[in-house]
Amino acid sequence: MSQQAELERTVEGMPNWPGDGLTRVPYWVFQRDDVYAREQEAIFQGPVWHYLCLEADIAEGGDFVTTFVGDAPVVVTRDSEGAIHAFENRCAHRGALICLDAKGKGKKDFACVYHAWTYDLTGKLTGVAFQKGVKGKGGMPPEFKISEHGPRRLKITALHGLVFGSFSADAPDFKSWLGPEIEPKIGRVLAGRKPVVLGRYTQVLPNNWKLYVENVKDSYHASILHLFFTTFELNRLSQKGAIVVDETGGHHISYSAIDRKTNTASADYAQQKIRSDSKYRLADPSLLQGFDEFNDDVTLQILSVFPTFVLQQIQNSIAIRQVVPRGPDRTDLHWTLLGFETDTPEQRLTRLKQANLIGPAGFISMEDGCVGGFVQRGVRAASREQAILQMGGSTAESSESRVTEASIRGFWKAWRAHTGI
Amino acid sequence: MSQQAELERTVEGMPNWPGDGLTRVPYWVFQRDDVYAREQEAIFQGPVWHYLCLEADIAEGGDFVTTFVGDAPVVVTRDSEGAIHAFENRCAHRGALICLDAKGKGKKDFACVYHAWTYDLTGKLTGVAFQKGVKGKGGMPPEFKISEHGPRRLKITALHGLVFGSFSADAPDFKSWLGPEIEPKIGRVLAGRKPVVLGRYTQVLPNNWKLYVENVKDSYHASILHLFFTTFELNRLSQKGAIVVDETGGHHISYSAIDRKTNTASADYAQQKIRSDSKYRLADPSLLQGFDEFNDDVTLQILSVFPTFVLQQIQNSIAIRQVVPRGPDRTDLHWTLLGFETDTPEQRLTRLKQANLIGPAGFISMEDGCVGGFVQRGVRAASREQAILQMGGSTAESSESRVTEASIRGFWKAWRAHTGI
Amino acid sequence: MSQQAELERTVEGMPNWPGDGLTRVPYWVFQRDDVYAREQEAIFQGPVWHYLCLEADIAEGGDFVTTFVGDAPVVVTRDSEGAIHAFENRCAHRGALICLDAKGKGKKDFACVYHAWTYDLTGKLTGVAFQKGVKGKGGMPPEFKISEHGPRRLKITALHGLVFGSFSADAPDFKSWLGPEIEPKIGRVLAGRKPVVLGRYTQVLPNNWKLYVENVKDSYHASILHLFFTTFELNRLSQKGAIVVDETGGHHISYSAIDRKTNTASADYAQQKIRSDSKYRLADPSLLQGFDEFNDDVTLQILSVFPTFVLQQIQNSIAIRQVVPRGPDRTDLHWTLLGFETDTPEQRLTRLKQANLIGPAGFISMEDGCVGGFVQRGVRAASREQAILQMGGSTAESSESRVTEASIRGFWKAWRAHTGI
Amino acid sequence: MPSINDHFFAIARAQSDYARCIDDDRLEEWPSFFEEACLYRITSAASHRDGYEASVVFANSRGMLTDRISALREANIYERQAYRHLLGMPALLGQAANGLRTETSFMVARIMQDGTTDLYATGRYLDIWNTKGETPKIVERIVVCDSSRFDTLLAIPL
Amino acid sequence: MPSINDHFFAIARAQSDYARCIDDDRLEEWPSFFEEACLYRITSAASHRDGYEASVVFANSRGMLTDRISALREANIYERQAYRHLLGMPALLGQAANGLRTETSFMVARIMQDGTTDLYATGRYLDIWNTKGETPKIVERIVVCDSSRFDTLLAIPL
Amino acid sequence: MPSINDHFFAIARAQSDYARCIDDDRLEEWPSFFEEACLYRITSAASHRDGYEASVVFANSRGMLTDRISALREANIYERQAYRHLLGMPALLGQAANGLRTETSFMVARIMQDGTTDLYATGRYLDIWNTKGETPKIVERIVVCDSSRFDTLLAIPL
Ligand code: FES
Ligand code: FES
Ligand code: FES
Ligand SMILES: [Fe+3]
Ligand SMILES: [Fe+3]
Ligand SMILES: [Fe+3]
Repeated sequence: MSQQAELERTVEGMPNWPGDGLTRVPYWVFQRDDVYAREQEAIFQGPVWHYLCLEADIAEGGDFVTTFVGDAPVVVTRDSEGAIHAFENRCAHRGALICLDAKGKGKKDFACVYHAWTYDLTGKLTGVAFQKGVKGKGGMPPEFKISEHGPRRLKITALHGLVFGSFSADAPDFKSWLGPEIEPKIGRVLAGRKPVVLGRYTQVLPNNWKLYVENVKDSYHASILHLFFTTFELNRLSQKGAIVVDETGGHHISYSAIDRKTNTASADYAQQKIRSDSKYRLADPSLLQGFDEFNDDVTLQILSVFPTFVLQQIQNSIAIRQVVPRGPDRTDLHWTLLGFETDTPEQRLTRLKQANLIGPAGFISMEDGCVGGFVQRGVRAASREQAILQMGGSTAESSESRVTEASIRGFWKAWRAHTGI
Repeated sequence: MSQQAELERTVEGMPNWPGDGLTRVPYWVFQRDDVYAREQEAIFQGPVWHYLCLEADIAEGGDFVTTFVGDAPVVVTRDSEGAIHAFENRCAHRGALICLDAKGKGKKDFACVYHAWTYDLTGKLTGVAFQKGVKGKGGMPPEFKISEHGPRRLKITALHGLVFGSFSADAPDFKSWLGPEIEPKIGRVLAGRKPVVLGRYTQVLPNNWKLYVENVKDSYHASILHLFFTTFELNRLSQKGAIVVDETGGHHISYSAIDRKTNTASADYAQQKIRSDSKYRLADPSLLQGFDEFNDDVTLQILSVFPTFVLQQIQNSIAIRQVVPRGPDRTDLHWTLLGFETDTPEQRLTRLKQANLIGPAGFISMEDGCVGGFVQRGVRAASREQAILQMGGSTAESSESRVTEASIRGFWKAWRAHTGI
Repeated sequence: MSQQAELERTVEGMPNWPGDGLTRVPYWVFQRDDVYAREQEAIFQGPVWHYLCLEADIAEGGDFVTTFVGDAPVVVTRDSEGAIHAFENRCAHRGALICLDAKGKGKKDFACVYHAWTYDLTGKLTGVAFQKGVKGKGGMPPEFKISEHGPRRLKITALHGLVFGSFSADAPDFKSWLGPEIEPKIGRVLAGRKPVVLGRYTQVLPNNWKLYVENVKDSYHASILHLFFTTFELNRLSQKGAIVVDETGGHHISYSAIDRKTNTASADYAQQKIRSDSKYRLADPSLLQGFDEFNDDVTLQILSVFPTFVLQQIQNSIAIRQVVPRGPDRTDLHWTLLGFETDTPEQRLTRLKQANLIGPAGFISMEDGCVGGFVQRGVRAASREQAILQMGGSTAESSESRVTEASIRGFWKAWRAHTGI
Repeated sequence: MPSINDHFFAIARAQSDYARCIDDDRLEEWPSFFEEACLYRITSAASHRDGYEASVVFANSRGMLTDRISALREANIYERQAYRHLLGMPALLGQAANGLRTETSFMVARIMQDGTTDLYATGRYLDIWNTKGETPKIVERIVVCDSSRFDTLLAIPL
Repeated sequence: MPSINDHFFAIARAQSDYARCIDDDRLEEWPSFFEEACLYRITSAASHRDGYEASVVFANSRGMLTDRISALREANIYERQAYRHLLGMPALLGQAANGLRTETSFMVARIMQDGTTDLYATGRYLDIWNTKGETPKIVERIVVCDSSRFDTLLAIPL
Repeated sequence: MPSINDHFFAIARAQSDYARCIDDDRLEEWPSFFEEACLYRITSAASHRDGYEASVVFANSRGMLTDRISALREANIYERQAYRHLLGMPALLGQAANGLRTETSFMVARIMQDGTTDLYATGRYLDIWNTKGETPKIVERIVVCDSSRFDTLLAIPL
């Protein structure tokens, strides 16, 4: 069956999408193998940009890291001229991983361990062991041309120290991919200073990757699920703040800033009788004593680039989150915690302390780590039922209010456009 | 695709049923994902009654427990008027588990942890956080009516302290569901006295749920697989006893009573040369010294209600078994061991000792716990082969003899009627 | 649906095979459930011979072992006349494993634990407990004939102490199955002497079974992946040696012998710049001091019989490897290490030392144990891509050079012929 | 060494011998670790917390322990399997009326005949020891498993 | 017994009490195993090797440990779960400026409310102890997990 | 303390150091736990029971142990991985001709580069120790794994 035919068949096999397309999401999208396969094809190997690593991870020629774009293992390298390359970590011969290490330095080329086919730092096949055979016997036939083979290579782009790649030649220009609103806010956090990796870990999520992405884009839950935000006024819906959703719907920014006017929030909260407005206080409040890093009073900026990249500023806790699907009900969330060369020792210590807010043990993020599993289990028998996404209306537009699911609707708008589901 | 169409498609995809329908069972029914999916739909979410809990588990207003009906997580509650309610443990908003705890008391309402949508004890959606937004911004659109949303609620019925529920409005009246023969035998064990939960545990079975249900209904194996029964004369096929199969075939009772006439069984057993007739004796026979609890000489009564409820009386060991499928080849068996308020200390101790017969370490039940796995593994490569169910003929009728598979045939009769397979 | 129809449906559902059929292998063959199911049917239950055990494992009447033919559990026995029998380890009644033990002696018959249906050593059903009921009640209907039921029995053949079986009556005569070239080389290792089992263990491979079989047939990798071979001159492509591929393509022999002429290999290796040509030496070289067991200077003979049997001679390390698929991405590799009754103590010690070369911790075999997983993971996202099998041309013929993938192409030739894929 | 209770080593040794006895499949010796008059129960943390009286295994005499083993050997049908116990350091909690109270953590792996190995049970032994004799004997052992889920069956004692 | 460091038993006991304190869900007592001025970090072997400064959990005061517990009790949402620690024998590595350095291996199983049990974390404690007082107190504890993968969340301290 | 064999602590310490040596990836030091003339074998409980002579790993000289390590370091291809050993209390079984016989239970978790952690092996060390020197040295170690299934490969010694 042709690839195209295969695709149509796949999409056809699925139930119809309920409702108007953005305010209802059928739970089968988090459960079905065919949906997962379609996503791999249309999104992860499609004309979409995916975060690969930091430029700082491959600072020098010969440096490399391995990562994943969806299910695909990928090698990212920097060559001696300083150019960045990425290619599928799959030998052109019979498919073994070309590179077994998570990272390394001083690499000149890659030799597959199985039969020593060799690749340069660009992923180009440069050698086939015994291509001419031994003593003129065996070897590859003359019609075999090394130049015609090699792993799939990714298109590469870099911005503010972030490296993105795409398997598809049709991936749009990265700037237009991001649109006018996203790039400056990435710049706000990363531009003009040298990042230092402070830490790395992986959180294994017991749920479909899209449930985590919804969570990231979900400004509605922040003040309700996370007691820390509200109690310590890291984030109040009544603070200044807004949601930005780009034109495609796929990217978003949610931010909040200190509202120096009298804060009427408590009243609002009282009305909702939300458990998250407790009288809870810290014994060592130094945990939350931050410094004004951006001179803009913005205490929180969560930014996502479709489909699986997140850049986080929570006070002075700066981190990148890379979402990697591992199956319909399992997701790897890779955290990279950042500081900057210019950090003073006090600032650095502040970042180390605020790291307690994020990651698997994060006072905030631990809850985002389990709530996706609560949904995956909650909808187990409800593949024909639907989620309701009407908070803040039915569109996927930017809004001053963060009591909205606009950016989640935006995600589905982009996801449906890409998958055709 | 419509639900109906989907169903037909599912059932159509399956091989044909071999034979006359009751004397042969194709092994693919224990293996295929589509069969499992069909069961979830037609049986677990269909017009069928499922055991939920004991009334005693939710004795007071504000008490609740969580359980499963097939794949569906369910919350069971008692309201302040004493009425019992059950609803799917899935938030109407975006599907998170509404209740995370296994049980609790003094509950007034349930607030979903994700966005604090609240539900009363009946499962009715009563509140949506920030429905009106904050300072008039955001919130739900006017056309959103809280009354139109909520988790699926179950129809509830209770009998002799047992709570049953159904997702389907078409579930028949419970008494007629049970038929005339079953209810009195439930009453025999439970009516007119207050149960006390003595213990609880879960046995994880490495096999399809139907293999366990077959085992429960299988009076043929009892005296052969279980050395204890025969050796200690807990149960002899030549004792007085019988099998009762209800009209639908789905429910059954198997019982045996002391035969005070001379016991000719040994001879029968000798003829069969069955390993289960050993000379094995206990060092501490107090394990099996029971008391006559029902004044009817009935030492064993196993009763099942289609599809997954079992009420057991083995001497003075009274237990409820709830069978929960976890996939085509995995099943949770939840045991609830019962005593009664009227128990004397001696009687209570007897129950504690006889508990050694049941559960994962039960001298009897441990074997029922592994034999299903022996079948699941035995038929691994035999999806096109069939089980033979001809013991005692080809019908699903009650019989005085327990050397029959009548009640297993009955199960398949009911299962096929419900699934349409 | 009829079995035939089912088959066609299965094969039809699959993508088309790329290329000319032998020089390209699509990665979906290592991933798809339907391919796995088709293999079970056409190969493991088809007219194909499968290794079961050693004659020595069931040396006496009443001895038995249990094993697997693909997914099917199988019992192999020797009766009192010394004849060997094998049958599916699945009770004719309701499918329980008939035999729970890995091996045993002095067996007269098998009684299923569930309802004591009994089988003789040939797998014939000989008794049905309570067939006539008890006191004339219950039991099997008169039309039930014991003679018409029983587990599927395998056709059996034995050669040089090896026992093979087939589920299919259509399996060809074993000698013609092997063809003229294979049998003598099995004889070379095993004929005319009594084997002694020195050890047994199982290596669990994280990959499709065919990736391991490819590895066994892959003479190209031997000198590259395995440093030991090259460094200690156990095997040089420039040694005397050859690949033998039988007419069907399914069987192969790869061997190498000491080349007593000047060895020009190093040069060849130098040219390839292969990491495997190190200066690495042993502190205790006694590990590799072998004895000339066959008076033919052949230091290595790897022989495979389609689909999953391997007979290995690496110096004096003689072993049988049985490959058992456990799912599309999991395989059990069962090792049986052999010595012979005629071994002197010194020779026996040599075998024990050389056992360090093989198995999960083998200086050689550990690499074969992981490389299949490297491929399984490497091709994870590449089901539409293909492996290249052009080393040594495009045919599946014997060749003097071992710088060829001829025997791997042979495997696919046979695999495609059997599966129809 | 005042910080070390005199009974500590004797009990640690007894615990270790107990585990080896089971893991080596010398089950016939298992009852001999107990007093003639003893209590042995296997329960779960949840049941223990809820005060449930019934157990997964209940024996209030050494005879019942013997019966467990003879049942396993002569009567019950189950697949060959083995355990591997690993124990924490016993915590001595002081003298009770009937002996010395201790608490000891355990992890038990189960190995099936085909080699499949899984973490079968974790929990703690709540024990009372008679330390009068040459080697300490168990007067009471409540095996509190952390989980109330048991895979397939529990044949061999914990 | 020259081969036995005088502090060995006191520290082995403290380690065992520490584990029981967590496994018994007496988390409020957990900070009391530390000095007022202390350092507690959870990191991974890879991060430790790469010298990363940030941690999965970071506390440089006993107050922060207290805050961890009150957050778990009062603030954070997560499913009920429990740990079972099993510890190796502490290795005494000599005196540092601020106390006695030890290293202790651990395995931790996590048991969820429904009984699901898995091997949640393995690794080693890199500790510095103040052995001056009656019972040793932790001055510094770096929990180096062998893996940098954490399933779902890490709520209860290791 | 009569109940404690004088060698007990020295051997418990040696066992613990042995495990740390492997778990810390100081494999070059591993052979030094053995006598020059030694026997090291890895086998399974079933093979041990059946009296099979061959092993998963066999070394009858310290040189072969050294070769194991240099092969791992210089020759063999396998993914980066680590172990975490947890050991039971050594049981002293008395003097043999060539030294003191002991038996010690173990659980070993394997941690792959990507953090995947599984219970890789369980079993017992059947040892003979030379206790004459300053620290006990291994004369003979038979590693009897409870399972005869090995996942993928066994690269690092047990
Ligand atoms: S698979 Fe990479 S060289 Fe053969
Ligand atoms: S999912 Fe329950 S409130 Fe949003
Ligand atoms: S399944 Fe074997 S006798 Fe019934
Ligand atoms: Fe959040
Ligand atoms: Fe039974
Ligand atoms: Fe190889």
